[in-house]
Amino acid sequence: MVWVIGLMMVLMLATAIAALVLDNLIGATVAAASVSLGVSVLFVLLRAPDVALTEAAVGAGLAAFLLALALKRLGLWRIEVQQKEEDGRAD
Amino acid sequence: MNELTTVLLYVGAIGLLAIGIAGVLLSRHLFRIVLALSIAESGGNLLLVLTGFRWNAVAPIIEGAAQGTMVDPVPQAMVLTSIVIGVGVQALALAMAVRLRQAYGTLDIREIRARMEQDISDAADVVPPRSQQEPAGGRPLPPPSTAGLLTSKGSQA
Amino acid sequence: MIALAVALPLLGAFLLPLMGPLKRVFGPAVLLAVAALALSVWPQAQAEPFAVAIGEFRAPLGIVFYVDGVAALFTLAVALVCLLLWPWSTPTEDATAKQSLTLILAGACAGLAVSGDLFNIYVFYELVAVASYGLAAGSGSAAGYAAAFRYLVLSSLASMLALIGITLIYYRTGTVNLAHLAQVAPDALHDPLGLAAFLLLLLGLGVKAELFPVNAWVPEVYATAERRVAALLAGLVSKLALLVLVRLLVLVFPLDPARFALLALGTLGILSGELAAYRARDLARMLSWSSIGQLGIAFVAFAIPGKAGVVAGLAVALHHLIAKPALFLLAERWGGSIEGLAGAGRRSKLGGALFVLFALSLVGVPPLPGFWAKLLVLSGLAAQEGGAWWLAAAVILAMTVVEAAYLFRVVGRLYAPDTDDESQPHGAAYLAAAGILGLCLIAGSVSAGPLGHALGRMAAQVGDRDAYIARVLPAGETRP
Amino acid sequence: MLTRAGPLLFAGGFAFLLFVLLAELPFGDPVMAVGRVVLDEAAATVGAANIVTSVVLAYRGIDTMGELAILFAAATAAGLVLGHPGKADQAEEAGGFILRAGADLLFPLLIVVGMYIILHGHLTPGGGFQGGVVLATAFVLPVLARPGQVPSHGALAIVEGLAGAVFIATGAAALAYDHEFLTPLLSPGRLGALVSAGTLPILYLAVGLKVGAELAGLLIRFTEADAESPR
Repeated sequence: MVWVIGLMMVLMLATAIAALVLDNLIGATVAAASVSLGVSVLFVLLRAPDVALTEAAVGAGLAAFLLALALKRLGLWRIEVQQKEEDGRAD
Repeated sequence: MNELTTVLLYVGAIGLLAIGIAGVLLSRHLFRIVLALSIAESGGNLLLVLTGFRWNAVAPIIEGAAQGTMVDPVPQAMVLTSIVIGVGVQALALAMAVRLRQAYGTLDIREIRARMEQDISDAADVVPPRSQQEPAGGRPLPPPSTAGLLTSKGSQA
Repeated sequence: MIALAVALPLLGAFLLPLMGPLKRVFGPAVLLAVAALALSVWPQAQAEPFAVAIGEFRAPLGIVFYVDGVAALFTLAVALVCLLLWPWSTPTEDATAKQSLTLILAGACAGLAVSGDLFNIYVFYELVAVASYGLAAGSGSAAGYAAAFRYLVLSSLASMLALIGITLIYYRTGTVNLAHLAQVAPDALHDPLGLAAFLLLLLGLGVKAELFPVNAWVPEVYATAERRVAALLAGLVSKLALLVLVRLLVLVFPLDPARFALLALGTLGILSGELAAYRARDLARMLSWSSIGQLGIAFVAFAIPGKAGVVAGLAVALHHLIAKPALFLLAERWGGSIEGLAGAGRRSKLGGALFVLFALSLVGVPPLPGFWAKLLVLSGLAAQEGGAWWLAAAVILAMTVVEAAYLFRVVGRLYAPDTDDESQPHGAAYLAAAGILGLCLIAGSVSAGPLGHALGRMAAQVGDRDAYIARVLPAGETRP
Repeated sequence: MLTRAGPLLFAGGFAFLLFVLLAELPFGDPVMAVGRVVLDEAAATVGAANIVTSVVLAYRGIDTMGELAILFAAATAAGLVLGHPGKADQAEEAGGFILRAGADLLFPLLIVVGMYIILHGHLTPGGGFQGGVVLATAFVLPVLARPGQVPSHGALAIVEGLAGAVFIATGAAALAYDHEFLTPLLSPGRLGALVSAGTLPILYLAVGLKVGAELAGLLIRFTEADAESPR
């Protein structure tokens, strides 16, 4: 179990950092969702199936859905990255 | 083995918290601030679940007659609550981000802050609250805050 | 029954969008019912506080509502203040949303007043937070959205810190019931870990109570939101966050370092708030900063150990609860720079007079309640040994002068001869609400004696830790 | 560079402090002052096989009421912020055949799964919140597949309001029988049966419907075209 947990931790921390540094906001959203997914796997290992189900449904599913819809409405839904410096002021 | 697991779990939970908090404080992009908040919340929730964990225990669900020791159900219930709270706040934050983008045309928190301060000062020093003057920057803004409420109130009184 | 004081407003908020033609009166009716509930428990709460186990699960297992004099008083105040600041208007979709949010705010505030469970308090606190984000953004201006967003981020971060504080406490003690915590605290929580948890909770709850390092949102939100909302947040919500902190301080963390943290942050709050208010050039932001200063005084007061501190803190909080909403209501039409207000007091006679009355009371001119509140704080501080207490007293006195300077500058402008007709007369409803609050203030100064006694009784109840434990935890059922 | 040092230092210092504090706590062997008693008693007093559900709906039921109100407040506030729903963007093209067919196929499936999760909340992991999210997705999928055919906000609001009212009314019903607010009525029943745990399934059904309607409304608001109307 310890290796699984170790692997999950490395993955989670890496995706968490990725969510904050990726220029591509779609990628960042996916990274944030996978953090939630990782946490929910950990919840299963920690004998908390209820919490795991909630985190998977709400954190990884619904929240990612909301973020994606918001990205679309913000007009930031695109794969290619432009203006790296002007991350804050898209288009 | 157990100690290594403990340390790993703590590192994960605290790491997520620290990354999230640093992200919120350092990011300039509104959307990324929201992402960072949700990451930090994941870390906090993980920490709360850890408080109820017991070695060699099973999930707090009664199945059949034989049952071993169970983990603490109370923190799990609390985390359930806190996850849902988190997503509610996130939705609201995103809604505000959408409107801010419409109003100011940017998602840079510093620029937005500067524009906001400008707006407040304009409203305070030059413009009385009910007159509609085009704000600095020339972008169309919704009329100042207090007008709508009062007119409707007046019509009722 | 008291649980209905929390449940009814929430129910009202859920049902409000479906009410159709009854929308106009539904919300106020719910608030009146809450007020009636508060009054119905009032005599018993004043005489002998009681605990209600929600769902009949005995104390540390389930959630407990603890109703003492202060809880009844604040529940009543929640209902009345929300009623006074109710967003009356034609039932458009937006107006309904605002009314729903106001009802939710009322229910959550009542919950904060009565709850005896740390995590339950966190839930109600978040509920207050979410409702106030919505109300703050409800002004519909771009600056309002920006201020609300910054407020949301700061507040969410701080709430998370508070949740970590609760996590630490739960990890150490295995319980979140306040009475149970109070019982085990001397063994379990009076150490660096407990103190760290208290500081985290202080930061988290301090956001709404406008505590010094986490109050950057205050001037922004109060300047951009509707004045009604600013009045609600400054007057009501901050007091309930304060009440929760006081319960924590009295029951679980009666420690010197905790008190000192409160004293230091409160003093810094007074200094920064009043000085910034002096520099403010418009009424809304001046009142916001002054609110931070006033709450700083309340923090300093609650830091004083023993009953004296609670009495003084309650007096300051209640006075501010009446004065600040009224001032924000009066500021509704007096937007723009203070310079531009010349002669506004002459045009709106009643408004001007009320402003002068509240300004005098805030500064602390003798017959008015503000004077007694400050006197209680200062005498409490003077009774303590040690430089920090004296320093706080000196800061309060010095800042009173500053407060007088900026408030009377406004009064001077209000009655300045120069009249260019710019400011509008006050809306009748706002003026009436401010007038009612003014009557409360005058009634308070007329009956200062009995009021002082009543406050003393309530403070004794709040400060009585053993009685709290005995009432909440059934006798003989104290667990490890 | 200096502006970055402060936040990083804060986050790092906070992490270090937390690590030091947690190091002295007993991981894996919690105190469980409350938890032990709950584990012992929950099955008998509440009657739900899933003890987390007992805690969520019975022992800490009022937390859940607050939680529902938080979601409601967030959805209401988001609606207030986003403004009145504009006309759905007709110009936006309907999704491709696969999306439409998939949505049609998934819709009944998701409803069934959602209701199953809700109704078995007191027996197995899951419950109102998780099932509610599934229900919400079920209602939003068709909207994604066919923008323009939006279920009315009015209907969602009615479900939402009534479900919330049912939750509180179930709690208040106990008052009529001289019990405290939110006391579970009815008998706990046989442990593990679908109809057991007294009023808990009713509460979870109310939670599920409310959460589902609320989140569906919220998601649909986000999909709608920008409401630029000045307010």
